[in-house]
Amino acid sequence: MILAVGLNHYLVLSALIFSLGVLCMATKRNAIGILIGVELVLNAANINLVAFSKYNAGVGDGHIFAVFVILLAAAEAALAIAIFMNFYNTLRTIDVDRGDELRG
Amino acid sequence: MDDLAFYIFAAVSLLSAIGIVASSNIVRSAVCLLGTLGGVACLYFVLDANLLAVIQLIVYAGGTLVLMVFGIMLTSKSPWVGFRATRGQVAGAVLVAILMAVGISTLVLTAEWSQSANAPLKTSPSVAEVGEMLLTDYLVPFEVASVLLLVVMIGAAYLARTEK
Amino acid sequence: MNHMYENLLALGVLIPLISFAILAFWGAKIGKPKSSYIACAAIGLSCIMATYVLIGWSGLDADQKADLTFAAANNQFHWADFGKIPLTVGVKLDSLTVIMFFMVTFIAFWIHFFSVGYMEGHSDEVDGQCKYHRFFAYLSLFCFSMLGLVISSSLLFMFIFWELVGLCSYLLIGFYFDKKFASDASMKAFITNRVGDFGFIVGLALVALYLGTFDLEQAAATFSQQFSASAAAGFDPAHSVGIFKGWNLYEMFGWGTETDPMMLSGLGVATLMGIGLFCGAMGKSAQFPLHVWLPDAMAGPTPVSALIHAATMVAAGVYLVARVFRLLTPEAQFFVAVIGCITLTITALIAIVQNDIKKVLAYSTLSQLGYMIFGMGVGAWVAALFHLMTHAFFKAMLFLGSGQVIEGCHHEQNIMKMGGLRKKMPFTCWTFFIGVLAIAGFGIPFAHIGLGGYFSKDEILVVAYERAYNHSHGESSAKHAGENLEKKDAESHVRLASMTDASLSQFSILNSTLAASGGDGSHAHGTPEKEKIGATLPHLPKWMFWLPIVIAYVTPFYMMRCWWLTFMGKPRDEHVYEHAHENWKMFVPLVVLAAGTFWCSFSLFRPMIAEAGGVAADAPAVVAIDGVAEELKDLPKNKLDPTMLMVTHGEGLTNFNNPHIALGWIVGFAWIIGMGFAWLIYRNGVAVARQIKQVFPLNHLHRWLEQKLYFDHIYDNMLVMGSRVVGTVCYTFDKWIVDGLVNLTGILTRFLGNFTGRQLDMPVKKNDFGLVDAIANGLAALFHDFFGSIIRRPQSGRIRSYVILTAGTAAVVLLLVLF
Amino acid sequence: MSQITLPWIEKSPETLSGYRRKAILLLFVLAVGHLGIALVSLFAFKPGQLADWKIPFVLALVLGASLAGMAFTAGAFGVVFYRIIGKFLRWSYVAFALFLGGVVGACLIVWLHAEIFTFIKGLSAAEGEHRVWLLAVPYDHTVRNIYAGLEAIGVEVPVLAYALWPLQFEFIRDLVALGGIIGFISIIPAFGIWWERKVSARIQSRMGPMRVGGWHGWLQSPADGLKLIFKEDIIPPEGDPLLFRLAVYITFVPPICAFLALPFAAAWVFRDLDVALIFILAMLGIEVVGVILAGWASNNKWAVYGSMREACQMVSYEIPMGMSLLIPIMMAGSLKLTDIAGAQAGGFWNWFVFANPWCFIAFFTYYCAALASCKRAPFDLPESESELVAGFLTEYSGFRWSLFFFGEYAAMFIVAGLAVILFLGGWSSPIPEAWINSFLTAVGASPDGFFGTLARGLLAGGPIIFVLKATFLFYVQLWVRWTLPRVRIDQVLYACVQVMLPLVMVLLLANTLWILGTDHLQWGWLNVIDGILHWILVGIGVIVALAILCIALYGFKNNKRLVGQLAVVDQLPGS
Repeated sequence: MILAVGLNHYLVLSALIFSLGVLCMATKRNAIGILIGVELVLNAANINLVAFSKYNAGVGDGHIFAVFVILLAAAEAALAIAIFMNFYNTLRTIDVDRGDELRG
Repeated sequence: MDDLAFYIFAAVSLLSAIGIVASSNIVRSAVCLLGTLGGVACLYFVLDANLLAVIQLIVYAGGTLVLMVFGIMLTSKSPWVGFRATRGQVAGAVLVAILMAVGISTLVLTAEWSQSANAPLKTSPSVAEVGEMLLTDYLVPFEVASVLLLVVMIGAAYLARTEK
Repeated sequence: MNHMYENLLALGVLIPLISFAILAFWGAKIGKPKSSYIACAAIGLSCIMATYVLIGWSGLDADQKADLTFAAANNQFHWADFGKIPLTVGVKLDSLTVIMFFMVTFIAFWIHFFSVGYMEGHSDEVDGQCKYHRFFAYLSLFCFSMLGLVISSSLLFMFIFWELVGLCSYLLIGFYFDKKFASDASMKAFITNRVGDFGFIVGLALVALYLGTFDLEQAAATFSQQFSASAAAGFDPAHSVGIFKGWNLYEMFGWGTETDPMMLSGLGVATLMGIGLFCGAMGKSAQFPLHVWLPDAMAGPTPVSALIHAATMVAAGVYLVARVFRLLTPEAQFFVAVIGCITLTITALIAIVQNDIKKVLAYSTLSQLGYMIFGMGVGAWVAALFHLMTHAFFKAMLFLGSGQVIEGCHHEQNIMKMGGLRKKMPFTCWTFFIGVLAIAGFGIPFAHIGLGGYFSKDEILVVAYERAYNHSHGESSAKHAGENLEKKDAESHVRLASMTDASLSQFSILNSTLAASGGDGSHAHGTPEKEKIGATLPHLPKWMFWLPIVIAYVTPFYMMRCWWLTFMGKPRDEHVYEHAHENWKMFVPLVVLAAGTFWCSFSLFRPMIAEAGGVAADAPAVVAIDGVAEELKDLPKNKLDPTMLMVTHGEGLTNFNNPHIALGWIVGFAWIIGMGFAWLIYRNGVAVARQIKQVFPLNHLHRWLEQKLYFDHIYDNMLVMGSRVVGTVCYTFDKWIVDGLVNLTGILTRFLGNFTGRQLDMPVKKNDFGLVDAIANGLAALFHDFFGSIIRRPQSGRIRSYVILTAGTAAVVLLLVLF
Repeated sequence: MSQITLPWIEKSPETLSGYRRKAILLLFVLAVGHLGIALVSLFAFKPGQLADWKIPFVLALVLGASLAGMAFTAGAFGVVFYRIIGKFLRWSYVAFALFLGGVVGACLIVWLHAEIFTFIKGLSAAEGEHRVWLLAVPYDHTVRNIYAGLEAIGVEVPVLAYALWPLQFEFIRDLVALGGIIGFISIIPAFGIWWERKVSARIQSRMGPMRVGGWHGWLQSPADGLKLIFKEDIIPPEGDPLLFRLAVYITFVPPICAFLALPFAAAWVFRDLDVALIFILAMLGIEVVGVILAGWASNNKWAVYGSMREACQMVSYEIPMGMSLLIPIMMAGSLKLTDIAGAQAGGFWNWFVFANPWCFIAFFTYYCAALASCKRAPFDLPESESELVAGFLTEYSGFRWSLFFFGEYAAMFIVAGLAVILFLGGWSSPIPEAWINSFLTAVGASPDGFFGTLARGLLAGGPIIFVLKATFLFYVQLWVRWTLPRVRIDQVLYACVQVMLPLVMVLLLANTLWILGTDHLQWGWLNVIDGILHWILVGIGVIVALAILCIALYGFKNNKRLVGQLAVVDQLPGS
């Protein structure tokens, strides 16, 4: 029965959220919007980890991985915000399209 | 009932995620992110990962999100200033995202997992077990993570300081 | 209450840490005088605990002590695992620990006391921050680290505390960091120590790899088992176990051939491990060639020099060697002896010509440390540690005396400008003199009356004598013992034991030697394997006995010179002389430490260390245990008396087979001769010395010594300049050869291109024929207008475009893989 | 006049009676009608005709109707017997009675909830596979099954089986629990605001609200609430109206969710989560998002300042707060609040606050950090009226504004409750139960008899004791607010980062080592020191408690002297 939830449901959900995260990264011009997209992607990965832990691996490794991912995401967000502050101080805007000095 | 809960929270997460993408107002995106984070946390509850769910709430929703909104406040001039991507960009991005979603979904649906994918294990690790693993098997990553956090703390403070 | 002693010791370690935390966080608020009281109280409390433990411990009999040691070894806290290696935290409780702990806390307390007075005028503010509390915070941290080092039962924790004391040393040497020379000196000390610590880490890694534990006791037991098992196989790599399997260098580096690989023997690897561990000691104890940092470390405040760079931290190297003694192979031990011998010689010579009072003391410290390391190297385990104890007391006192002088003379350190200070500072003068006597080896030979340095140095030299002459090596077996018996020298009080049996304890040494003296020749070391191992013992060259003897004459000379120029004669600088004064806070510790110098010479230290010697007895290398101590063991503790040291002496003052007697004649009067010589030269100031300095061979020697044998120059020129030269060579190579090749290619290409390009490719001048250009321009226009603008667009420098591209590529690849 | 006219607004008081009569009639008809349906439904479903497909209809019609009927009946009674009730309400101390009644009622909801759930859990599962129609959600208990269980305990009301059926799903159970919680916390602010005004008045030697509702103006808060509901709903047009509305709920809902995991007594808890403590912390942490959004959506300088302050303050103070809480966690070895409270049973000397000096200090650091994270004075920088108008609340008015207060007071109660559970023994009474039993036996009352049960219920620990303790700490928050001046924002952050954080870290480390020494390594001497310090701390606690009691008694005895004649009540209009 397709409505009975199994591992695949979680994985598909994760894939959708992942894609939405990528979409968010690709369409937001606000730097913090991109950061939000990254968080979505990480969350999608975490769902995978926890779902596998529940359905396949059994032991707590998936949980531990997810804890570390959350931790790294927090660290990354802190640094990213700091970088955005510098970005903003330099260019007086938070629009990432304006930071295109490296264009080809 | 877990199934129903899954559908509800999955819907919350997904709709919020769509809201994030669809909203042109960055603060609204952040609020939608709160929805996604909360929904995912609830999914963790459904998956018997209580500790993880709570960590998700406390770190993401209580910490990271506040930081983001704080960052938005410091970098925006008004609630209504937004930047929009061009239609072409949006169309390309949507196409890529759909391709990606289709690809990954097909991948996971056609993959053959080693054990029965529809029978969740009865025993989930308790909080104490997860904690014990962190301090035994994963001690080195744990300590490395603490060092990393220190580095990040110093780095962020250094980056965000005011120039003199 | 089975664990009371170890708990007390552990608590004694933590108390200074608490003091450090308080001072570090709230020191500035607590303020100038009060913060020092906290540090003093903390170390005082530790000292009281240490005293309690020492008294209690000395009241126990051997069985009880063994029980307590065993209980402490089993009361370890299992903290974590390094792979399969358990990481345990515990207290190593034996006589050596108890004594070292007491010694460190006692001296540290009095030096804290001294510092209260000393730092009043020495703690200027830097950038508006008061440094006074910081000094005491560092001292407390140092005490914590040093005490932790002393009680650690695990090599890894020893290493951690080892690094911590190094850090404290760095902080305290650079305490006047606003002065360039101090910060330079601190960096020099730190970097030099790094070199040694690298060796330590290598040694630790080998210990972890082959012995599978960090615990000292287990490591030694495993090593001993591996040694005996491999020795039974004749160190054949195929049948050896553990570390004695050796290294196949063909597999590791491709040296040799497959059929005939180059091998590093098992003993070689074990020696490498021992030398690696000793390298740590070389750095911390400032042994040649890493000795250069210690004289510069005198840039720190004088109490620091007394505590860290004379009494405790630099002695930690010796303590480490004593602790890892059972992991040293005979070759490694020989290496230790050679290093010690070189150090004690060259530094004593340099000390003769130093004019800075602290530098003189620093070099004498180096020399004495050399003696200790040398003693360890020749196997005089007990004697070297005994020298460590006595030296700690009198050298701390000497440094505090110099601190008193420096403080009194308004920061003047040059002894050439002093003189006649005995009238202004009598207490300092005479306590200093006691120290000079002690380090000079004051004593009356054959009567066995003397100060600490006399006994301890005497014993080191006795063992060296035995190694070099009597029981050279190899035949240190029962046969030899039998010969001795025939020579009616059965009470030969140095027993050389080359033993492999891990279970062999102190008592079995006693028993076996007693049996040997009873005439049962085959009992002691009868098995062929052991004989074979005995044969591997390196021979102790004769010069390694004679050099220390010569230096024993030099030591009194330079110490007397220093004392006399400082305190006696006439004042050579009126300004300094007028300013000189004493401060009671500072001479009280001097008096106490002077009393300590007397006391430690005669007290229970000596037999207790000898007891601890039992733990070193199962080393594969040479161990010398003085017979005196063993016989003293049977006496009631409260009857211990220095005159007991006479017990074992043979009859007749000319019996040169008795090393004590022989050394009594050779070096027993060195203190008189050395000090007398110094008095002759310096009794009327420095005029005579100036003249002597001009005499032909001595002027060059003087210059060499004054330049510290050019070690700093050598290091500057070889290491610093060497790296620069390498850098310059690389730079030059890169600039001229690599760049040249590239440029040459460029020039050639340009030349070719100029020709072909203009004709075939692109018209530059009027008549140039550019064939390709036309085609290319046409194509380029096509690409630029059509493809180029498409391909260029993604390279927008915009992060989002990259996201789309990356994700799109990933998606496409995924789909391609799937379908 | 085509607008809807409300009778009690349009007409003057003289003609009120006519409208009241109409209203009464209307309400009465409605009430009787619904009650009738409810009554009929009780017996209309024969036990033999129970079927699962009827569930939605029964739930929708019968239960909804009967609940609405009860509400209308209550309203009708209120209108009809307004004067009688009004007289009744003037009775002295009715405020406390009402409050206690509310508390007891809330506790009963929790208890009933737990009981019902235990009952459903205890039922054996029905045979066969059952799934919810359309959703395909499987479930264990059919209506028949539940009815059989009800019959077994002697309750033969078929409709109850329908009512209980949804409760077998934890999800719905939590929703119902949330309803109960909202009921409870709507009492807290109503009582708390009034109480705060009275406390502040007493501290400032004045009267406070005296008019509404008779005795000491105890009905002031409900009256204000009514007023706020009917106030105009103003949304700043230059702000973000959507977020402006949403912010209220993000602030208001998390504290309510936190109640889900807060145990009132051993079995009196909605969900006994194994990570209850962190869950509550997380919920308190989410609250801040709403406050920030409120400030942002107002598009007002003062509001944004207020919300930025809030963000700084909350994020900083969560760390010392969480780290202080780690200390009792370490002592109990669990994150489960019921375990932690259970570890402190058996007399007040077992409470963690007295366990060792580190815990003792941690209690105060926690309390300070909690004050700051609830943005209560002296840390109420985000809404400091002398600097920022009203901070993030500047643009809010009416019902939204009151919801913020609901959230704040709920959070205050939660942090007080957490302090009680973690440090002050939770619901366990200061007196060991054995003493009470022996006392009861000594005076001749059986511990299991009526009085014995009553005495044990009141004294030997339970939700009432928990609520009393938490209320006391709640009171301390008010006390602090009205006696301490507000600190500057830089002082707030300095106090957190440079004072509290190092202190708490030291406490954490010291407590770890202390436990290592006392419990794990069993150092005898440390245990002796531990014992001595423990009893010294207990002594300090007893002395402080007695001192507070004495001062309170003194104040109570001399209250007339403090504020003058309280008899002005009699001279007020309407009296």
